[in-house]
Amino acid sequence: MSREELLYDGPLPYRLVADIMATDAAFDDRGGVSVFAGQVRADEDERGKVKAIEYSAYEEMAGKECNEVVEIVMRAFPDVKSVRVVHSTGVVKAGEMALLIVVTGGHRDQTTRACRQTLELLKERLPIWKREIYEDDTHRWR
Amino acid sequence: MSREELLYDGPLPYRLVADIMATDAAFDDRGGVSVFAGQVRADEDERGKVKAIEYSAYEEMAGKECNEVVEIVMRAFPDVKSVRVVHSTGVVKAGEMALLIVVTGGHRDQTTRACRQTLELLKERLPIWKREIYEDDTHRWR
Amino acid sequence: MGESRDRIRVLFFGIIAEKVGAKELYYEGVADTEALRKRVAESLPGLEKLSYRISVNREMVSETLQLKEGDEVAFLPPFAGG
Amino acid sequence: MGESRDRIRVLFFGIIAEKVGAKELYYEGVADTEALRKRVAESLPGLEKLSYRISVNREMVSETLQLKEGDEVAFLPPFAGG
Repeated sequence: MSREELLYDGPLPYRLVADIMATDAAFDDRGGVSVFAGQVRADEDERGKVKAIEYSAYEEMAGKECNEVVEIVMRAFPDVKSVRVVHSTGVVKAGEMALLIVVTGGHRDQTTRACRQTLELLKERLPIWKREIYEDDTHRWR
Repeated sequence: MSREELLYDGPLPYRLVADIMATDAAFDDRGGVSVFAGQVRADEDERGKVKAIEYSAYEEMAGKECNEVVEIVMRAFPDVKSVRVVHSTGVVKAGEMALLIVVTGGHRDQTTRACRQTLELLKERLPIWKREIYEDDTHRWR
Repeated sequence: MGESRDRIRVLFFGIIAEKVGAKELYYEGVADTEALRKRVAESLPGLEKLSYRISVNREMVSETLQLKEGDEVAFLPPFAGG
Repeated sequence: MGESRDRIRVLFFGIIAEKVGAKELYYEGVADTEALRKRVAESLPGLEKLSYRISVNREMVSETLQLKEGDEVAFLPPFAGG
């Protein structure tokens, strides 16, 4: 998985899910496809409401870490046939998609667990940062 | 969820995933979307390879059972905001999608677990049957 | 229990529909689900060897239930959706 | 340890980039990651209060590592992707 595939400028369009499934899942050995999409939530605190998040990445390292995560997951779940990850950089508004994981495999048990494990490992390991932008245009690093 | 929403004649197109996400997930309180797609696998046994499955349903009861499953899941996972289920009837070829579950909610933990629980409950409770069609056009009920 | 004149709608699914040769039949003179099982078995020898459950008006039933005019009974092989 | 003349490329991310006021700087005369931390702290008072890790050539490091010409060091605040 190259860094071009991992990072995407701006919010991820929903049709990307369909496009990736058409590419990765349309094979006769794929009984299950598990997907997770992470979206920006308009959380509220004392400062007001989050209207967007600006993501920045250490691009070269993110690509390497993502490759390693995919390798770990595919070793742990031999029934899994593919793991695809796409993450936004730049500004993503509340209600929009910023992360997409698509796992295909033979059976539901491993695709479901592999999708969750991919998500948790990416959260630990992807060198990506977010700056929450509030409705009053102030911001906060998370 | 009406029976019209649950059952779909033929293989589910991948764009349906994008369409449902655009309808159910594009809200600023949805931090997570978990999807499971079940597909027909070309399993092989002594009789040869499965080339398609023909699904039939007790339509009215399937709608009722699906509604109950969604209610159970939404009660169990209060962070979940929507659960959508679509299941094929009729002939679906190997490599094509026959079941789609889309769960939206605030956070990843509950959408992930709710999606899996929906899947397991549907397998137990949906009055749907499948007839495997082999490459030599013989069939077997499952 | 006397013979009932009530008309009961009976649905068959999956392998049972195939073996009965019908998806839907109407029965009269069946007072309860146990009597219905026996009547269906007359047209489908070997029914008792098939694995199936029964629903009445779209609810699964496990014990014998009285049947009345307008009831919808279904013979359900093991589910295989998903 | 003597002063090194090797040029080290240093990348800053997230809140550290904002506070340093740069995403990328070159340093000379830093023999190892510990010396580099001190040099960066000169232009960013309070660095030691920020939570961060260091990578060298895109690998996380936890102990002090010698630096040489062409190395790429990055100051990484806690990750927040996903």
